[in-house]
Amino acid sequence: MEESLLIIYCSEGGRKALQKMSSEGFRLPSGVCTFELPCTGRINDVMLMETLQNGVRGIFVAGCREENCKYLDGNKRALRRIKRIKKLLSDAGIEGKHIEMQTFGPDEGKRLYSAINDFAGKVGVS
Amino acid sequence: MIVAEQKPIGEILKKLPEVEKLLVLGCDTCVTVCLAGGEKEVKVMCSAIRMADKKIGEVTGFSIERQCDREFFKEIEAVVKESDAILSLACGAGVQMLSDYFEGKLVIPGLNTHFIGSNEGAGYWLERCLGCGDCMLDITGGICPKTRCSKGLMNGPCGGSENGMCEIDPLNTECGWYLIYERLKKLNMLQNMMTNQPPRDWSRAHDGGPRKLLREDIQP
Amino acid sequence: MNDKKIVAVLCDHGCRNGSKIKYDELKTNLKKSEVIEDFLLVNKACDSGVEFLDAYKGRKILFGGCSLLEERGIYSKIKERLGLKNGEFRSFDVKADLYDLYPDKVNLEELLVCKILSMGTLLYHAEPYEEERIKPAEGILVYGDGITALRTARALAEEDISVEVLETGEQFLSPGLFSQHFGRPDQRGLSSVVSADERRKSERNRVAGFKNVRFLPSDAFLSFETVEDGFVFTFKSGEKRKFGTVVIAPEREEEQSRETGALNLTDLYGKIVCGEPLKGEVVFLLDYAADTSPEVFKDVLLAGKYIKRRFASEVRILMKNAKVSVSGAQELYDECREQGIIFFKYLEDLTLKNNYGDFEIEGTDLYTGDKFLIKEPDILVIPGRSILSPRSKNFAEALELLTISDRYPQPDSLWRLPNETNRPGVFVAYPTGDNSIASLLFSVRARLSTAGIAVNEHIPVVDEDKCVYCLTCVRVCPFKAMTTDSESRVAKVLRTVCQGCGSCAAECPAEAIQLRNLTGESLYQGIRALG
Amino acid sequence: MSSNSVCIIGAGISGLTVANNLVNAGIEVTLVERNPYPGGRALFYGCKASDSCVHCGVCLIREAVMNFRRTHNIKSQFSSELTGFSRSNGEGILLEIETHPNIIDWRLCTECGKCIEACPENAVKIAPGWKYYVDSGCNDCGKCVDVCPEGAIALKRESMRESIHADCLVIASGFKPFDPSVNRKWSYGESPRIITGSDLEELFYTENYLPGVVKKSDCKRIAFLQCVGSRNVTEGGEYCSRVCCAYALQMAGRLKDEFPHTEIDFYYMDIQHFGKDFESFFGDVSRKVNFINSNPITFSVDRADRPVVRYESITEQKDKEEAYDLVVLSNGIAPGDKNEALAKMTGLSLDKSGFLYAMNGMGGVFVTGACKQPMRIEDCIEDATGVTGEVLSYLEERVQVK
Repeated sequence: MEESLLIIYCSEGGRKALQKMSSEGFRLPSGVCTFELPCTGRINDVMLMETLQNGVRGIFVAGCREENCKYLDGNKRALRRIKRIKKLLSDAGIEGKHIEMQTFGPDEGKRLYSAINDFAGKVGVS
Repeated sequence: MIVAEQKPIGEILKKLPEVEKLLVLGCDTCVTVCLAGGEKEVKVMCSAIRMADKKIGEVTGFSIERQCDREFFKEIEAVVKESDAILSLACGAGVQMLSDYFEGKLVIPGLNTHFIGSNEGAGYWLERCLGCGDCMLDITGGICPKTRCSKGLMNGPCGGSENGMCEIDPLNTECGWYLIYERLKKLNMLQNMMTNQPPRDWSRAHDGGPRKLLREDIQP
Repeated sequence: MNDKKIVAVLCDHGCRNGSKIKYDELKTNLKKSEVIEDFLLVNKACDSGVEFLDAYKGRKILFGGCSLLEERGIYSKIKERLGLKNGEFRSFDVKADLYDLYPDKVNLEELLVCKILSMGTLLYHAEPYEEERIKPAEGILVYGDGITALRTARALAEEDISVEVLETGEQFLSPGLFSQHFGRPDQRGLSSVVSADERRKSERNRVAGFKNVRFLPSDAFLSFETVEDGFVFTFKSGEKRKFGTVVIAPEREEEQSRETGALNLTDLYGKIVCGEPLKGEVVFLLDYAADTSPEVFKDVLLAGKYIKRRFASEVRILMKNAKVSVSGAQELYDECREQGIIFFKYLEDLTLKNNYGDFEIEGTDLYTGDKFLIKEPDILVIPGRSILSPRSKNFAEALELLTISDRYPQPDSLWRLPNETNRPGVFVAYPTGDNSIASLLFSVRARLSTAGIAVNEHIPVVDEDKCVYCLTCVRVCPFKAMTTDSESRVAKVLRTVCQGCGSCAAECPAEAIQLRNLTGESLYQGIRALG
Repeated sequence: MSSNSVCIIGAGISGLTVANNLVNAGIEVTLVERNPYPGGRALFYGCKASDSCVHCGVCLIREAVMNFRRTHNIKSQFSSELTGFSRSNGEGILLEIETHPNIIDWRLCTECGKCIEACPENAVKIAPGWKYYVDSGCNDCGKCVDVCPEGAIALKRESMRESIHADCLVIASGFKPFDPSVNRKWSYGESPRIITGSDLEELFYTENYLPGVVKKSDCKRIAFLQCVGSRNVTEGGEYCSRVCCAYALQMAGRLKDEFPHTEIDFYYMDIQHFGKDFESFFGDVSRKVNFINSNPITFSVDRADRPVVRYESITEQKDKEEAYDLVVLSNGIAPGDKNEALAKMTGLSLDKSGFLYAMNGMGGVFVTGACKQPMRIEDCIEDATGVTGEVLSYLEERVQVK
């Protein structure tokens, strides 16, 4: 799938927001794959870079709200790591827009939906 | 430990020649410990170079125990033979050793080597030694005035410190001589303060006190 | 590497959701993959039993179905029947993870293939393991010798748990003295100030009566180390003792007032305990140096009421806010007003003049809008912020607890009970609510229960050859579950402490740490299988 | 200990916490819930995080419901109520449970969603983290019965009465939000622009933030009125409800984030700080909200149908009038309707405000959660955990006595 997006979400906030999204009747755009991790704190540079290198157009990470990580600071670490990768990518002449992380509360299905759509629009996957 | 930091990738890319095969070589000792040139960084670097719009045919990643020891180069001889250039993620010593050993290959440095220092916590490194070759730590109670004093004074404080902080950076940098005084007091060796030190060789002067490396993305 | 191939099973009933997937094509697609051996389709897996899987004994099973399968315990039945270990079975909710997320017109087939392949890859790389449970060491260390610590120690001793109390020897009158209660406030009546200290003493005598309680002298603790089943403390006597659980009842003290000549609450209690007459005009100035907390507000009300009744003094309470949000405070507030304590709510323009202890307070009353001027009150009380006592703070720091705002040795987390810290096995005893000691006891008992502590499914495994002993994992672990091991010279995981978040695996520069069942390699391949 | 069984009244956050804890300890649990879904009153409350989590605790309820779904050995009776209580000769408690028609059997429902599509009255609803249930508005047309592939829906079921035996009874029947329509003063119900905090909570859950009558573009001014039904004997309870300041400030912060150009006025009597994170949160929100220390005197509605609040300004020493696009009455916690009946049945007493008086362990009856006193979600969890411990000790003691 050349024109694909990957959504990595954590088992807590991200998952609940995704469930709320689907229960409200919002659906993901086509070409979007999902992948669940126990905590966004597990995401590391290599994982993101290898995924992008394999032709995925963009990676969207949905974590828990700050201060609300079950593992204390997994989401904050992930946010910083993604900031680092974004900078690395833009330094390398690839636009940093291909990676994005946002945090969601359990009820923010609508916001998750619009965030994913915005992101899909930004990286050029419709 | 030698503390180094990765060069901005844009700078590295500019330096890379257009070659058929590139080897990215990491070092598993100091620079792995300071999170600049270990196996993970090699992988990330490889991916980044592959993705960057650069006319490089093939990028291989490899990592050896130490780049400052000849013996370890044996295991990569075959790989190096096949590649056209090496991007070394080691300290300056490693880069120089590589170019010495593989004379025919172009070696590009991927890191900026900063200082000899200690790991003070997640993502925080502090300079501890200047490598001046003339250690006087026995007299100063184990605190080096050459590194810890911003002005590198050898015979007591300048008089500008306040509340134990250096006048150059009163918020973040401690006065080296204040630390020495306190330490000597604990050791009951205050008479050492009276020992006269010969003037330093200023030809190897450094600037601005202990250099710090703060990496926000690693800190807790 | 375990090379058992995967049998993928899909229930095609409730989760089908009207999709028209061509299963034959799906099957051929999946069988091309390296990791999938067979693909099965069942109808109504929750009703049709699990016998049909008998033919696949010894394989790894990936099961997709609806939530009913989990709710009815089908997955555990399958695991039991096929004798599958952890790491040999995985399930996913087809409906929630797939059908619910995509519009019908999208090619669900392709997505289903992706899902099965990526989950299958994760499962293929997983190492099977027996569920491990580790029993924490016996013995509980209770830090502190205030009333909360003693009450906790007694409650534990009553449950036949042996307790050692590490006395701090700091027996000052804590600001929380009035609010340290364990029943409903209206049951308690007005606690006399003098008896609060008496209560502590009598509690100590009661605790000392238990055979399984030992008191350790103050300042006895030198250093400590975390081990898999507890904490090893080295005492000054050279003795080494292991405790499975640590309960700290940190003492709190009041910050000193900046105004010379003004009392803080602790000083006031001291005067009351010494029996000094508090006659004349007693003024409490709240919300001045710091915002007064509801607990302190209640203490002030109790103290004011006591002084008013005992010495017939004139008591005025100046405040910005009446913080009545702890139980019983509203009733007490109303009672105080009835008893003739005068309350002022002052506006921002309050000024306090201090001439060597002769005070002059000027301000505007919020309700009447009138200016008031209080000249030279006999006693002025300005309560300070309650903070951790330095000794308790040192103890919390020695145990590497995350502390927030000098006041609580706890992480700021919703997911933990108020008595839990970032170190599993270390609990905090605070009388925050009416039932907080009971809930602490429950947590401690759950930890000590015979079953032991389950080792997390995603526990990190350190590759000894790759580990460069850089200690990055030790520094980043939020639960302090990674330690050094001087023998093997690699990082070591404390299996009962780890919660399986994966921060260490993500930060390891040598890629030497992998989560069990979620290794980096399987993650990359799993993601690759997605697209 | 498998012979022990505990019955829990109420599957709100407290009841679910007790149930999940007891099941883990190997005790048989029966959960009796009035609604057709677990989660209780706060299930439909919304997350109020703005930049970061504000610790409202709503996600803990979602988590408890998810845990409850995964635990397949809790006996649960939805749409049920306790109607009888008697002691059986020192052998525990005999309870009578009445189950009202439970239209969708959750044990069979696979959440396919066909009933939602089929229902002409939109009476089939989904509870967060849970399954479908039939809300009021059902006209018994039977269309959902026809489409349900699982046969999980039966419209004309009859009420059932059942007697169960339990060793312990845990009452976690929760609270009722204070209803401001009992007093004309609040004008609640007279204008759709005057809503309660509980209404706004539900709007937050649906992520609408504003009621249908207020448009995002012309929402310029919002007022929060505190202490509605709290700390006032004549108009509500004498006690402080302990949750309203926190939730109102959290919602105000979120609203300000959502509508940055909106002015928010906060009429209050006393701000009730408490909890370990409240100070930092308060500092954050006080930059977003104007605080007015006054209780409004009257309400009226102006020509543009906007509510007008008349209050006494203390700083200016005169009465002032302000018109708002939306007025939120931060209603407090009132004792549940069933408290009196429960107290009468089980021999518990009520305190003067109408909350159940907790004498835990007396005859095997325990009380936990907001039916005991006003509590936040986190406090409920802590309290329920403590009560679980007490229940376990009680059961252990009984075994020893036997």
